[in-house]
Amino acid sequence: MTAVLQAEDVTKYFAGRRGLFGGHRGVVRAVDGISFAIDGGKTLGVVGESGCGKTTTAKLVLGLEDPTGGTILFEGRDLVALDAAGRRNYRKSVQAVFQDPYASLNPRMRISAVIAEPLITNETVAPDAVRTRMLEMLDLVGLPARSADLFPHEFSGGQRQRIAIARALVLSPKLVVLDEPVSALDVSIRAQILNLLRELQDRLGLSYLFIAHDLAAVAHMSHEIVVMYLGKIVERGEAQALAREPLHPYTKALFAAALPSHPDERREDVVLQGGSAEPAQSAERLSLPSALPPRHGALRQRGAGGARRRRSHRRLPSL
Amino acid sequence: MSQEPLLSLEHLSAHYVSQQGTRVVRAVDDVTIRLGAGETLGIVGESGSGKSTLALTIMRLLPPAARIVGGRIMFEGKNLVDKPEAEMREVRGKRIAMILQDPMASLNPLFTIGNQVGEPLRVHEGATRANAWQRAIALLKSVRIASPQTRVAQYPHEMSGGMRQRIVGAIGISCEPRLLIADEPTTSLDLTIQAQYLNLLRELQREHGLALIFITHNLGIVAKMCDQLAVMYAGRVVEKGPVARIFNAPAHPYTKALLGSIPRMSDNRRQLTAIDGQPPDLSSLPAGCSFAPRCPAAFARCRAEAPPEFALDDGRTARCWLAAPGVAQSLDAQAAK
Amino acid sequence: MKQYIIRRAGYSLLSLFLLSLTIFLFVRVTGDPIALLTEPGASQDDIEAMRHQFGLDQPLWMQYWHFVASFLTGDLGQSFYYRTPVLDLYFQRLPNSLLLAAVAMALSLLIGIPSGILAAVRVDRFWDSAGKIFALLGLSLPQFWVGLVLILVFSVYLGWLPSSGSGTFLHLLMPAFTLGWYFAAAHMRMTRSSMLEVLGSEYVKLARLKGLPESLVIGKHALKNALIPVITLAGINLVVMINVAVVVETVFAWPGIGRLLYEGVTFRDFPVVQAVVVIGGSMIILVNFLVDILYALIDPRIRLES
Amino acid sequence: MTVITPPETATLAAATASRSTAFWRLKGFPLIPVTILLFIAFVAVFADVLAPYDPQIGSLARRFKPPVWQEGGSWAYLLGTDHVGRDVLSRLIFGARVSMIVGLTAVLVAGVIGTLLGILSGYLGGWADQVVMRVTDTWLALPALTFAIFLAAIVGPSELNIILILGLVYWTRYARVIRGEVLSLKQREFVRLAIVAGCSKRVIMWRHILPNVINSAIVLATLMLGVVIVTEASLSFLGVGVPPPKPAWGLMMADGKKGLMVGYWWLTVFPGICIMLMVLSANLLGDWLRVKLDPQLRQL
Repeated sequence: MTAVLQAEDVTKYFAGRRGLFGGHRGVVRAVDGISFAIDGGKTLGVVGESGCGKTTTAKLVLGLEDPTGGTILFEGRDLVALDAAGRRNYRKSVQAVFQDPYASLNPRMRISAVIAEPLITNETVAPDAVRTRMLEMLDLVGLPARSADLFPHEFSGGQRQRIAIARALVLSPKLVVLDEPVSALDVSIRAQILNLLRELQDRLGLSYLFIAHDLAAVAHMSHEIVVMYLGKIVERGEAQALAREPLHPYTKALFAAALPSHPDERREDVVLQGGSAEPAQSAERLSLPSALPPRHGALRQRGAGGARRRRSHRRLPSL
Repeated sequence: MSQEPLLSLEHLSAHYVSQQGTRVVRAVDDVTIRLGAGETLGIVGESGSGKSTLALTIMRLLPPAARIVGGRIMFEGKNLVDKPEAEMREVRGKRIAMILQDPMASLNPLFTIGNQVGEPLRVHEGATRANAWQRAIALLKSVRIASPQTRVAQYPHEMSGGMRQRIVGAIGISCEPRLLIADEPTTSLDLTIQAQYLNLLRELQREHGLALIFITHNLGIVAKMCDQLAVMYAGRVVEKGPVARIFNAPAHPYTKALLGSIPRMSDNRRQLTAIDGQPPDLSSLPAGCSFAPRCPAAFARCRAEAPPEFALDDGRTARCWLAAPGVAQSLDAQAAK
Repeated sequence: MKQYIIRRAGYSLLSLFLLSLTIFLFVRVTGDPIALLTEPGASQDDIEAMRHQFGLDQPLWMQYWHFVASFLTGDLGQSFYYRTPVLDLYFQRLPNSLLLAAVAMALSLLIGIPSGILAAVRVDRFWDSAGKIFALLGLSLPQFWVGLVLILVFSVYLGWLPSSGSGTFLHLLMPAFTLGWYFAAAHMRMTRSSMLEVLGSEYVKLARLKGLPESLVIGKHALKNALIPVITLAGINLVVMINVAVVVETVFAWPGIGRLLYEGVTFRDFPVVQAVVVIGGSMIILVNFLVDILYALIDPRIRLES
Repeated sequence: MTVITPPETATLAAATASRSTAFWRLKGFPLIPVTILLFIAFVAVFADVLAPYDPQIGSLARRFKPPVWQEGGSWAYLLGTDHVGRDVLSRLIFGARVSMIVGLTAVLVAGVIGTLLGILSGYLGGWADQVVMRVTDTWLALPALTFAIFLAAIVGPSELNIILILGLVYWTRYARVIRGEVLSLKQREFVRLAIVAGCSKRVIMWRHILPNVINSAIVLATLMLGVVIVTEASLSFLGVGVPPPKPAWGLMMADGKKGLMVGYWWLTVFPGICIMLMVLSANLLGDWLRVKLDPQLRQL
């Protein structure tokens, strides 16, 4: 079985902003040689802290940014080499749900128009077929049909996120990029949306690229997890195994910093404790132990023991 | 718990009234909480549950539209509700300190760190400029800021985010308060920085014997930091008690559902127990228990009559008819029929 | 920092270029420039001579080059009416304009800042509403209407103040008030919104949580932050005042730059009109540049952002 | 007092926000300003029917007649006559037409140019943006009235020219504000989702950007109406606006100014009141709209 989406050594560099009189600034390596693959019907979780490149990764997959280097393969074909029809097909196959349910829906469009827009834009469908499909989607995400004629401001955050999901699924995509889909929602609503996403995956065989800073949510949702740090993937592995037994020092630190889900799991803060002499400007960013080999060791493959569900053919770049 | 609690809220209510007086938002409604010296209390609730208003109520810094409509705030044996503003000012920053949601924006960009850290000392203890400056340096040292002598003369923009948090912490403890309230202290922070900050707060608590109140929507913070927990829903405390007991066996259906709805690292791809429906609008609460419309265990009485706080055997209370003495048995009996 | 100044300077130079281009093109494109550049009633021969003298028979870019070059050398042409170099006229009038602007600015700050603070601190109460009405009137009433009503009351009926001209302090009062009111309204609005923003900031909340008395919260923590944008605006407005006093100076016959512009228009003295506009625009571009630099010096965050 | 607002209770926070940031907030709909504007519009439309006399023809025999309630006034000339014996009331009525036509058209011209350029420059970015923004910056550096006087001096006075001049001077205000809004809209997730859905730039600007800035454009237009009317009146007052003998309010005041010192107050006061009422009404309506339609513009 081939992966739905495969990224090989993908990089994205941003030049510092150059205005009319702006000098050239240093290059920001937002994404720096990452490789991953998402299988059909599976979820790949991406975790990391702000500035680690996870959002840029999402933009690259969605075609909102073009990679500086490397290749992204969709169903085995290189995106760059796609012809117009292939690109359209890609557009239809990869959709997204974003973090902020209040910014995700155009406040001036009725829900029916919001959901139908991808359909109308990409296919020639008769109006009543569009309507039927749209109502189908509303039903799928658990909203009543009368929602169609309302405007976004008439819905709560959780309901809006359902609408955003309905819109993302209207073209029957193969892959949905979920960029922090529940972090703006109330605690009691999060589980509704996570359950819905899981249910839709099982029902429709969707693949997810799930990006979040909530480690437990990612571990819960994903089959496989990649951990990003400063634009690089520092660790990847089967979700449970990685969460239980992180190998890379950064992953260890990250999971150690995660909050417990029960008072009994309280750890007495193994890491990050000892910094009495804080270096001048590095408080935000945990500095990695210098013992870490800079490049080749940066990505460790998990031992076979911890990866029961790991697929054997997964390639890792230039070890 | 000591005989005389440090802070004791007794049937405290604070409401917002709209300008026309037509809409009343019961942001804090009949809240009773006790907190002993040196204890850590977590107040958990979703947005709109009234938890931040509760913190402002304790500080007596409610916005103009809101006011305390009933109850008492007993702190060190005195009722804060009756205190004139001038006396209240001596409590703020000196006996009770508070840390805000965004530690990054809490420092005034135009004044030096030393000026801002020393300010409570000058106001509350009448310290001289030079004395406040020296003590500010000591305070910076105590929150583990390297080279405090130079840092003290610098401006906030010269500090990293982590340092600014520590400085805000230093301001909080400057007058050796008895109680520190932290309102969503880590919402906007990355995981590793969040952990650093929480650790700092815990150390300060240990060193200075502070009582701490964490106001948060994050049960993880409670699990990590707190001894006592109060769960708020729609302006009311629906359940409170020792953290471990509540996590092990929640009494209120809302607490139970909340705990079940949170994904855990260990149980991959288990179906989460979602809470159906939406949190209620505080200005038009349902009759009876405000959780009843979403409650899986609700019965007729829940929709008609709001439950009072029932004390459970193990030092807990719950606002739920299921916790009323005898109700569970009679329900079982009904089910048996 | 150096890079920032260079970039800002670049933008300002570009603005100056666009300004000259705008002036140049509008004169050339709309109608016959010769009709503007020669004196009214000039003979056909004179016109031909002028056409040659102004280089209007040359290609457009050459004309533009001459236009810029003469401006850069301080040659703003000759006034048709006064028969003196325009630049001389300009500098003759400038002190009067500066005096008027300075007094008007002082008035506007004295009124605008305290009332803005009061309105923000007492938001939605009496003083806020009173301030709003004052500001609304200041920004809505045409200056010539305010000026004429003042003349009617203080000169015609009461006879206290001279209705026009210059020379004494009494002459200055009405024009300064008329000009200053509009800016007082602007400064009040700015103070109020800036103050409200600061009062809502986290650091003011923290100041209250520290238990500081209200006088310290507002006087120390809020005011200093809130006044920075107001003072900046006032700095720019001082220059703006020199250039927008046309109506006020016309109503009160105050011999400043605005009056010069009015005379230029009435006497069809185009070189004067053109000079006033070009110098005014350049002045404001320059002041904006200086303010940018000053801001960057005060607040290092600005440098980092842009 | 205190300004700490609770981060929760969203509904209330919104109410408190509008409390503190709305500048000229009014309780409810601005009935009186709208009535005044509608009345002026009505007078402008039916000027021919309403005006008792021809506004441009007078008789030297009845110069400087005062209003009816003053000694020497007569019912025939309710608000008196001017220096060439023209009926002031009739001139005011036709003046309303001039103000309405010039004000509305100029606002429309400026609004359409400014909004379109603002959207294009904000959404497309790059060189288009640089050019539009540099021009906007430069033109905003020129005081509006000075710029308008300069243009009027070039093209000569006429009603059409005034409209074009005001449109040309004021489009930059729209462009600046609209561009700012577009820049923030561009970052909103629904625009990114539209790109993901395969919408073209044209469709995004038309369907997702324009409807979301149109409110701001309307609010701006209402506020600009006052500004434009004052500018038109000022130009007419200075003699480079609407050419005589057309009855523009500003022009009437300029004419009346000469009589002021000898007590012919009605020649300046009445047109002044008309201008003031119209401008105040437009501003009050604009402020109400701003709070009503567009919370982002409250600080404008």
